[in-house]
Amino acid sequence: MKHDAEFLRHLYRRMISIRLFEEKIGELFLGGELPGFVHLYVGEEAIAVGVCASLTDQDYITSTHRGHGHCIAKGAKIGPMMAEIFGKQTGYCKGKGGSMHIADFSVGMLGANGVVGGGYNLAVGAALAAKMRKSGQVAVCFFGDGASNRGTFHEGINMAAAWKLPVVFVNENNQWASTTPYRTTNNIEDIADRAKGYGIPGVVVDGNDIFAVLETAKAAIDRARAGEGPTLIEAKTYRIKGHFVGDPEMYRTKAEVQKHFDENDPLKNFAHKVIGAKLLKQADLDAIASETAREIEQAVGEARQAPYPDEAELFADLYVEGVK
Amino acid sequence: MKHDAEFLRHLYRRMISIRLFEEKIGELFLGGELPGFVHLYVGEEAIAVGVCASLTDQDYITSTHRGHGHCIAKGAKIGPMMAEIFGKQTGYCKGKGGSMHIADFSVGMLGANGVVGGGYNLAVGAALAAKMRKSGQVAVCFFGDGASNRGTFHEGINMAAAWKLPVVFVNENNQWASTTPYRTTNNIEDIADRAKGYGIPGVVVDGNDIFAVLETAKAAIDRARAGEGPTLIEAKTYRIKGHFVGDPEMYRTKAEVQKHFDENDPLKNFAHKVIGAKLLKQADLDAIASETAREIEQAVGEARQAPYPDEAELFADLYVEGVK
Amino acid sequence: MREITFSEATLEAMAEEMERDARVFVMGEDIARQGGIFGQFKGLPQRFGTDRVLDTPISETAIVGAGVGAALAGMRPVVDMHFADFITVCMDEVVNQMAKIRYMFGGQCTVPVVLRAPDGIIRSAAAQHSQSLESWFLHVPGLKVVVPSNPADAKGLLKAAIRSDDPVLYFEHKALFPTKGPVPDGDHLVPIGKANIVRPGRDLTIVSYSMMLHRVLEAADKLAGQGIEAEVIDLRTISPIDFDAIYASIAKTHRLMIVHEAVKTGGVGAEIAARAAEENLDLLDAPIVRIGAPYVPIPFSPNLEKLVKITADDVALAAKKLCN
Amino acid sequence: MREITFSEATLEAMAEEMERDARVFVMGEDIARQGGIFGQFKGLPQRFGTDRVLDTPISETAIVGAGVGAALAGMRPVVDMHFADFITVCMDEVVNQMAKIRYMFGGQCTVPVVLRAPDGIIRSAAAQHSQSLESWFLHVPGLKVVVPSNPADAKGLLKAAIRSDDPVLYFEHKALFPTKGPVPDGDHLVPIGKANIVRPGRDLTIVSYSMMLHRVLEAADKLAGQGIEAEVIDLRTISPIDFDAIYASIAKTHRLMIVHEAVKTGGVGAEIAARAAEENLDLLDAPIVRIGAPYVPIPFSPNLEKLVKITADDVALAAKKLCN
Ligand SMILES: Cc1ncc(C[n+]2csc(CCOP(=O)(O)OP(=O)(O)O)c2C)c(N)n1
Ligand SMILES: Cc1ncc(C[n+]2csc(CCOP(=O)(O)OP(=O)(O)O)c2C)c(N)n1
Ligand SMILES: [Mg+2]
Ligand SMILES: [Mg+2]
Repeated sequence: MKHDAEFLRHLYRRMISIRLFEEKIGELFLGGELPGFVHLYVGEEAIAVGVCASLTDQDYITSTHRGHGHCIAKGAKIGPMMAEIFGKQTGYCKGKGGSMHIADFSVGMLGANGVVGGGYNLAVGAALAAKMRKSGQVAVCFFGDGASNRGTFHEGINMAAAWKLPVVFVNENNQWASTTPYRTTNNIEDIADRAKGYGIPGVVVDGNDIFAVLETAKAAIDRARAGEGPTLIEAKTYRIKGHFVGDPEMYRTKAEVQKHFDENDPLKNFAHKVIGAKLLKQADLDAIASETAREIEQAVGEARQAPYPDEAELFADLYVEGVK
Repeated sequence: MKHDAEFLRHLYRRMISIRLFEEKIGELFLGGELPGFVHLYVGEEAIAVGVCASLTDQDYITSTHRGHGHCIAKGAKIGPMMAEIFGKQTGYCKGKGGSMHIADFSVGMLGANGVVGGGYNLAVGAALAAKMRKSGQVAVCFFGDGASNRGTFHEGINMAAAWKLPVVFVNENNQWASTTPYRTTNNIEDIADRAKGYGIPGVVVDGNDIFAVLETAKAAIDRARAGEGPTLIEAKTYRIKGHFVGDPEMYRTKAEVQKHFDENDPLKNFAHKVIGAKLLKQADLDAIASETAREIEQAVGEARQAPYPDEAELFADLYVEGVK
Repeated sequence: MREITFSEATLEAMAEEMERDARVFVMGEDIARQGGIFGQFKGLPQRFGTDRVLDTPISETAIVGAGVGAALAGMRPVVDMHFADFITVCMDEVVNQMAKIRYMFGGQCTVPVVLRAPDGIIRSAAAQHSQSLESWFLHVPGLKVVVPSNPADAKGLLKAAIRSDDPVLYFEHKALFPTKGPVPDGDHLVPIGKANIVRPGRDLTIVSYSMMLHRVLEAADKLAGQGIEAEVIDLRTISPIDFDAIYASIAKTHRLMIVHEAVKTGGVGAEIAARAAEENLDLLDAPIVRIGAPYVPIPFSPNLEKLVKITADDVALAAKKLCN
Repeated sequence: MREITFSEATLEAMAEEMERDARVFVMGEDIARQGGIFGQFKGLPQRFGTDRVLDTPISETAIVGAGVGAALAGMRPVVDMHFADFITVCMDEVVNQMAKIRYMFGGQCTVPVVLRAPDGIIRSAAAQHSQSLESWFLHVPGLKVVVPSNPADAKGLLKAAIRSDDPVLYFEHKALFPTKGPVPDGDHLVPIGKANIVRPGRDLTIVSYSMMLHRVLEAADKLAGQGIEAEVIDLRTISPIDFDAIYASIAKTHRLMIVHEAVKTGGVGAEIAARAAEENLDLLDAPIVRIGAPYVPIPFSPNLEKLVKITADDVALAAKKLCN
């Protein structure tokens, strides 16, 4: 393990932020405090954090309906995220987007997306812009196993491969597309194999091991930045929570889920490794966790207090140049 | 060469029919006799004929904007085809479809398609119907190299692979999508490699050699019929004519085209092989060709004489159950 | 009469038609294992097997395209869009294939596909999961479009749609699924293309459909208390629109109002108003009033979402103004 | 004033804006090597390089999606649809992404994309290559839609569209490309949202746009010979529609007719008629007449195609009837 303690603390802070944020969101939703519907990133933290660790604020990511984790990993702030999910004026999108349309352009997070597979080509376009400007920026597209069957997967990756664009496609194979198991809709073991159809590298990585993700993603991002074109990464993981909060989950057993969580919790994996390697102590992790918990509590308090958007805001931000 | 003379004559008849039909269409179009625009199948005859030779009238095919060859190969009649391309009432589609929307459901030819990549899922659906009915029918989808970049390619093949449907995807890689060379929009040498992303066989075949096509297609069709799922075949060929009749072809040299034709003309290839193997004589081929030419002349004569659809036909065949 | 929910009513329709005709099957995302997001497919796989109730990949072009293909091969597919918003993903399959194939091919085939699309606003689902897009399809010759407002019509129209040899889009409002209403026993069919006078009145005609019909009926109650008798027409089908029913009503009331949840500009109301102003302006004593959503995407925040929802008060107020 | 073709006018607009702003680029199928089917991109790659004039794969979702992504990353893309009919293939990218992103994200970004879409009937191109689909986009808040009828407007509106920070759909009629007209020298801009009174008159107002404007002007000439003076309005933009101009005109003429090539039912004319009947019924002395295509897909056969095309005689006849 070649990482310094500061960096490891950073990784843990982002991962535990996602975990605690999501658990809080689940609680708030079940308590009836949140509008809309929410999809939690619990159990997949190592992917977003491991990938985004090699990106700067100038780099871009596109996200999915399950976007809170990507936001936090890319550096979005808990406060305006929470406010957005509450539908408040102080949210990132002034309450107009909510959980499924959360975005923070200031850190290059180009938005969650309510359309499964809607993000591929946005990332391809951002990468095209970077290539044209020779800016050295990279775009990363996160997408699910279910999303890998949208036609946009094919069109986006093919264009990126043909044009050697600086984009990395990160599949989060959590084995489920809503209630549908991965292997019932895909005839291949590894989504990464699809890379062969585009002449680009396809890599499978343990998505529950942040160090593995870090390394794989860094190589792909460096490659993209060097002008060598896209990579398809498949990070294997498992969806620990229901598809959305409130999902009755009739399609799988609690035991199956528990087994996966017990064996593969990316936070436990991380703690085990860094403590084992004597790089951080449990106390370090606990301190970060409690600080994060406080931050989240504060965000909840502020979001609760914040006003809903003024009704006059209804038509704001539709057009730049007015139309009545 | 294990084929009998009768079968070889059948193959030649179909191939020469396509060649002469297309040449006649080109002539008529340039003479200003045909409405719309037309895309010729010259130089690709071995693919459609080689594939369809293992299909029955109960099997289905879906086609492309370049569909005359598929029609003839599947057994459609020259007369109503010619009339359709003239826009006459006696055409297969009563003049409503024309070259780009020609179809003959009586032989399982489910239609040319003006939308590139529009045929994949029609074939998948026909195969699904066959599987549900356990009828033993097979569907074949013909598509171009350009079409291989449509999202429908991915969605259709994935669904067919996941469900093991009796469908064969036949790529006609003629190196050009209109004015765009294959390798500028695809980062792989062989489209057949994309099969790996669906866990199905992908096979490259010389599309100018009807015997190679025959064998490859038969294996794939047998496999589909046996319930073992789809195959992706890539038949390599070259587009001898312009993209459409009238194409100024500024994007390639005449010499390049001539070289391909001289080296790879599938009809010449066929003649060379069957005459070399002493299975047919040049005179046999000539007889078939002149008979075919006469048939085409007759079709032209009849199409010229045939009436345009009656104006009262405008609203016919839109709905089965009337709507005003 | 027994009372069942809208969701149960559609389920009865499906079961009865699948029982009646072995060619009927249904496919979509999460319909078998989950039973549909709104429970609208619950129990069908147990009863008819997962060969006739298929969980698909997330591949809307394949779902609809294969539906069309299966129909061309003699089946009678019902395809589910999950959310009506995703019909955008397969507009080509709906508009350029499903709607046009029979006509283009001169009546060689029928295309008996039913496309089910849950639409409308529900619980802050925001801009990409709340749309009512039915009016686009008015503009597409070759389709029929139904929009039930209650369980009895939901059942009767779905059965009629499945039996229709023409392609039918079936828009079902998400918020209607749990609502209850009387449904006749037995083989209950509602004819496509016939409106329903749900409340007779003399002072003005209010035309509506789907969810908004209920707002209109509430408004009519209020108005009655104020001496205004609204005649309320439930269109049930919006393509074709039953203009005979509308004209008969305005011949009596001389005032016309149209109410729908979709964006007012370019909505179904535009066609109705335009046609009335063209064909029967003499019958009208006052301007034709349309009520529809304001010109914005559906915002997430509940207090903004509320502003785009039409209330009974909105309708009553406008009706009073119109009658003065 | 110098006369140039519509195609040349759009080419000047492209060149001037690409010269002016390095962020402007264009991508589509067959635009670089071929120069566009209608010559509308001829010479651009030579002048600006194939890094800014990109031949794409046949991947409409990638073309538009990457256009949106590039815009989010600070570029100003022009994307070409080849034929407007194929906008169906990427409706999700247009409707759920391009139109909504800025609003959903609370104004964090702009989406300055121009989508060019050649539309309309030309030379028996049949059902999938002849459509006029502009009216769908009236119903989609977040988009602007322009429809030039002559070279000067083609240039001025395209320049304005490229400079607009809002997404603009630019529908250009295929049959207009070779037509000539005067175009001012220099930096000629036409404001989006402003109609043009192309012929003043007192007896009736005829509103039209794109190709049909020319039929209307021919009709106006004929009518003038018969003592009827039509005021002709060229909308130039159909979203937003310049109702001020229409109302000012009908305040004078008291008669309104709308003419477009698109299917009459659910067309732009419906919105105009409905709005006039709602807001200014008093101004009108007669029914509002709409002229649009009959309710069928565009048939191939020239003698049927002719029946769906609107002629100057159709317009003149209807106008005479309206003025009696
Ligand atoms: C185009 C489209 N089709 C269907 C849906 C409905 N939907 C939302 S999430 C989801 C499952 C997504 O699965 P996956 O891509 O594996 O992501 P995960 O939820 O596992 O993170 C579906 C079907 C949608 N939002 N968009
Ligand atoms: C969805 C769609 N996009 C674009 C077109 C325009 N178009 C017609 S044919 C063609 C090229 C097709 O190339 P390929 O698939 O290789 O077939 P080929 O013409 O070589 O047989 C294009 C771009 C279309 N018809 N449909
Ligand atoms: Mg998943
Ligand atoms: Mg090709």
